[in-house]
Amino acid sequence: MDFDVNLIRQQFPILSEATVHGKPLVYFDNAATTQKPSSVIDAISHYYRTENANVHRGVHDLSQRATLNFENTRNELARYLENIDPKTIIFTKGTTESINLVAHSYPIAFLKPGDAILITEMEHHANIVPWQMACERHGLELLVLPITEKGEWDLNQLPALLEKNVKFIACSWVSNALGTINPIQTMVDAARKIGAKILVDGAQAVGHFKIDFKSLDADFFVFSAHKMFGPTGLGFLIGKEELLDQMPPYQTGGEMIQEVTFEKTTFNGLPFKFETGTPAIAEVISFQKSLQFLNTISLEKAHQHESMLLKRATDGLKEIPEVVFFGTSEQKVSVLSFNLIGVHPFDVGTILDQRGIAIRTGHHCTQPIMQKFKVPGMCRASFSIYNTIEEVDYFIESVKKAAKMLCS
Amino acid sequence: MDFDVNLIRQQFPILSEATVHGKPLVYFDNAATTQKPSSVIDAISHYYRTENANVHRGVHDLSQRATLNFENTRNELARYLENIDPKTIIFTKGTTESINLVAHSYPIAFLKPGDAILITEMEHHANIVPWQMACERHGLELLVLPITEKGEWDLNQLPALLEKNVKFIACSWVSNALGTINPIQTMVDAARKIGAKILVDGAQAVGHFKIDFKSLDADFFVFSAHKMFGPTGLGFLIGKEELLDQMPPYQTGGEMIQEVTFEKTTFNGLPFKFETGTPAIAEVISFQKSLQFLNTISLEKAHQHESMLLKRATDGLKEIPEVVFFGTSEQKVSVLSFNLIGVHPFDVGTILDQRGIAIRTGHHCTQPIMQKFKVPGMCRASFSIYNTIEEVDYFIESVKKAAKMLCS
Amino acid sequence: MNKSIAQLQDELIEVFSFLDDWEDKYSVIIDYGKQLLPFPEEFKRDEFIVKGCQSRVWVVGEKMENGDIHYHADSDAIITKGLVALVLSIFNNQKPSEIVHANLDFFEKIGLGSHLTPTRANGLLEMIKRVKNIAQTFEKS
Amino acid sequence: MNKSIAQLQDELIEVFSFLDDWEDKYSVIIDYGKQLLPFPEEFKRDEFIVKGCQSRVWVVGEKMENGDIHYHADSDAIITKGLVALVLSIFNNQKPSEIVHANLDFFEKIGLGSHLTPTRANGLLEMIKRVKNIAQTFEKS
Ligand SMILES: Cc1ncc(COP(=O)(O)O)c(C=O)c1O
Ligand SMILES: Cc1ncc(COP(=O)(O)O)c(C=O)c1O
Repeated sequence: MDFDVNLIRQQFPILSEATVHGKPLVYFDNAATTQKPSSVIDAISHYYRTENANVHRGVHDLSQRATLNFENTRNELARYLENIDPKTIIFTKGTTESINLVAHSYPIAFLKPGDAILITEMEHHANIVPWQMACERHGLELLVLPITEKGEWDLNQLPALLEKNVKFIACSWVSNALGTINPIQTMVDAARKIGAKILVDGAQAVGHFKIDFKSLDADFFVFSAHKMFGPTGLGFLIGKEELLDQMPPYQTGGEMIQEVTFEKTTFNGLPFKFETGTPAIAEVISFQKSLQFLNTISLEKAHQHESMLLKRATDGLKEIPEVVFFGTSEQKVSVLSFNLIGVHPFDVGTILDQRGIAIRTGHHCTQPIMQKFKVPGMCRASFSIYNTIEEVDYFIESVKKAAKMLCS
Repeated sequence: MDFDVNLIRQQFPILSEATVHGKPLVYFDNAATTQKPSSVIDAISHYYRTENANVHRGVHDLSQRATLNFENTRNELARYLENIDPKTIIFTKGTTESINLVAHSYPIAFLKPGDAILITEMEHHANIVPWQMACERHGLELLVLPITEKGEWDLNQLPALLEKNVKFIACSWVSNALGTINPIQTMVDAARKIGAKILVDGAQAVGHFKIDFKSLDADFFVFSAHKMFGPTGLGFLIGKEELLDQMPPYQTGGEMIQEVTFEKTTFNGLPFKFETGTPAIAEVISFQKSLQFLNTISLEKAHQHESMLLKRATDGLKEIPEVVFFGTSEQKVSVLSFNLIGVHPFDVGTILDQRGIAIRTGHHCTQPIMQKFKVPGMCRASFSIYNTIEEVDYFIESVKKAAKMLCS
Repeated sequence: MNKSIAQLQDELIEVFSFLDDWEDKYSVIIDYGKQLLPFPEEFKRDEFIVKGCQSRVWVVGEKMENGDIHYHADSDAIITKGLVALVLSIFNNQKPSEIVHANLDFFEKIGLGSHLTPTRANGLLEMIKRVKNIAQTFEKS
Repeated sequence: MNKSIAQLQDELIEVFSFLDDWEDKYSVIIDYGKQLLPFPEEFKRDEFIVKGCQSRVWVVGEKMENGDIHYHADSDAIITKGLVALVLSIFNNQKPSEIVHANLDFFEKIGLGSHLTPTRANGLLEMIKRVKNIAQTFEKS
């Protein structure tokens, strides 16, 4: 499998169809959401034009076809994650809901007052607030692993924290604000050693490298379709069967039940126990095309391409004296966070926007990181497989222009 | 506004593009999910091809446009419901999630052990199980208003139930299994009189008639986009502002917060307090087209058309001696539930499917109704605005054929 | 001597080859269902239900003195009952090892292949799996 | 005598009419921001923050002896500060009733209309609303 960025770009209609203030779109906000290949977009239309029907309930052909296609996505995703059991894949509406599900159901089944949950200082709000709420509900303690100035886990502080009755760890594989690729296997092993369970937030990992869930061997793994070239409104929770089996249901209603009487209701088996209501059918079905798209490219070569873009952008911005960087680990995905000294990130974002460049500015749903680095926000350029050297060069030139306009 | 079924059919590509066992599709499973007009399908493609970006967070133009369009749906829906306040509209993934949200957050804020929740015997599982769970969690009592042989609320039994410390009522406006249009205003008034709050499940109402939420004056109203010509993966909770304000958040994470520190997190105002994570952006944006579609047709005339189809189908099936009907109220939407005596509904569904007719067979997520009528399931044909007399006649002929094949 | 599974399959394919519209095929299936021997009441237990069907289907097998397996089946839906009857007409009174290793292709050949998709509410795949599983148990015993 | 709001608007439109690319316009906006009078420290309070902006914006108004309103504003983002400075350059030292009833169309006319959509992270609409609200309070008092 060769990697040709132009061949890839042709599959993403927005890259040629969208204009911003009359200029071609340069989309560097991939950590917020990725663009979609036409195969995914067309699959949604095709579904609604030829087989739209509710799933799991009908004898009629349309419903059978939709159900088959729907379940095929589960099977295909199971293969994509290196052959896990399809019934351990729960469809949710996104990473956030997946974490909420675990934060709701896991403590009920397994934790008791006084137990501690360990998160890290670099988590997305989605991996902080649900645990704060769980701690309040169940009398648990929330522990936080600090990060270093480079934006890495401070592993020196880990042993002391692990001595504190930690029963559950929730941490992200890749930081959305800093781009750091964390030593996730170290954390999984640490959890194993103390007999704690671990949830890995893979939201920022899945768009950049292939996940071998089997060898990762985490207890829970969560991510969103929209960050891996898939549709909005869909996410995933992968869990160990024996844990999911013992956890009580989260949302309840149709589909997830076995038998309902007013006296007593019994529940369905996995995965349906955790899936209720009419699911995101078009979204699930079209997501198959995202996986197929990912299967057609070498993610290793794509990663090289992205790393090259990141290095070029970093080197380019280093020439601007006013630039400060955040997240300077050697292990990073193609996320570049920076500020111009004394300039509000909003101003930089506005200038770049005028030139057609979409970057994100703000706290990136990671206020603790902003507190740590004592800034109101950061500028973040995040690159994906369809971005080019030319775009990066234009970006560098544009930040220089912004510096000239804003730093004098 | 005139009503021309052929003009309407032309807007639904599936009606001409899908075939079932080599025959044209006759789609009579509208209570499960409705089909989508091409304007909705095209809006999804258009979004992904020209403005896909994450909402609420970006300064860049794409994100601003997506956010504007996203919030415009909220505003348009607010107008559609006869000018309610947009911030009282919460986007969810469906009716089921909307009910789960209320069943989670309302009791925490307002109910205490010993209080009773009243539902009815004809509720969908989505409006039963979440309340059973809430009763378990909070020590509440679940009361059930029985239904009559005709499939109507047994209002004679209501006064005695209302004397039992009822603090909350959850009931459906229209029954999905029987088609009954319930005297919803009576129930809202009854709730008011005893000072109870009321949630109305409008899932089966919104596809058939226009909702004037202001004059209905329920405390909560829930429904799904996919049952009103909209996309999958999207639903709504409408609530009274003063109640929503006092209810604690449900799912937590990004967007719904104001400030996050590890010590303390404060929450955003309405509607965002109840919306976390990347929402179903393409779905929300395309749903505007569903509302615009509904605005182009006279729902009154559509209702007449549907009633005509229902009457014709009912009269046709009455000629078959083996047919028994379920749900024989005078107040019905176009839902026809029936069985052939001594025949399993699955058999009828299979025969009709061979002729290209999609009906639903089974318990329709209303097992208590099946228990009441002592059947393992029912056949349900549900008609929508795009169905025709010719289709109904073909359906009658097909049920006759099924009776001949199965009842001898 | 009994006919082999392969022979029985071929005969069934022959029967259906004269029927070309779905109606005739379904009439034959329904007839098969009606001719299925009465299901022993004592076997109508939950543990004999085959999952994955919209209607209830029971399948039970007994080993006879000559080592063959004799199956009983029933369903509360007549088409499902007919489908399981078709399956039994081929597998009944055969040796466990023959059943375990039999190649079933008549459903495709008689034009009912679409019934074999995993989501089909008639659960045909599950029924066949059950029949083979039962044979497997007896093969070992 | 003071110039009227209408006159001030026209002058501003005149200034911008010589600038045709976004860069020049933004440079002028940034200059306006830089020339904004220092914001009294005692007003940097949460209750004077205008909601709906990605950066923080403060707007405060004081009634002067002659009945005109004098506004102070600030922002931690220079472009936002420039935008609010543009607004103040028109509204500052005017009568409350004039402010309340003024028709603001210069943003469209100078090609910055897109800043007026409700979702624009600069919150321009909210700033204008705040300026008018302040005037309204004083109009009544
Ligand atoms: C009356 C009623 N309530 C609730 C639901 C659940 O809706 P959804 O599956 O879209 O969550 C349905 C849909 O089947 C319904 O008919
Ligand atoms: C690391 C991380 N976790 C969780 C999330 C939340 O994902 P979603 O908004 O799709 O629920 C994000 C997305 O911003 C993220 O980057």
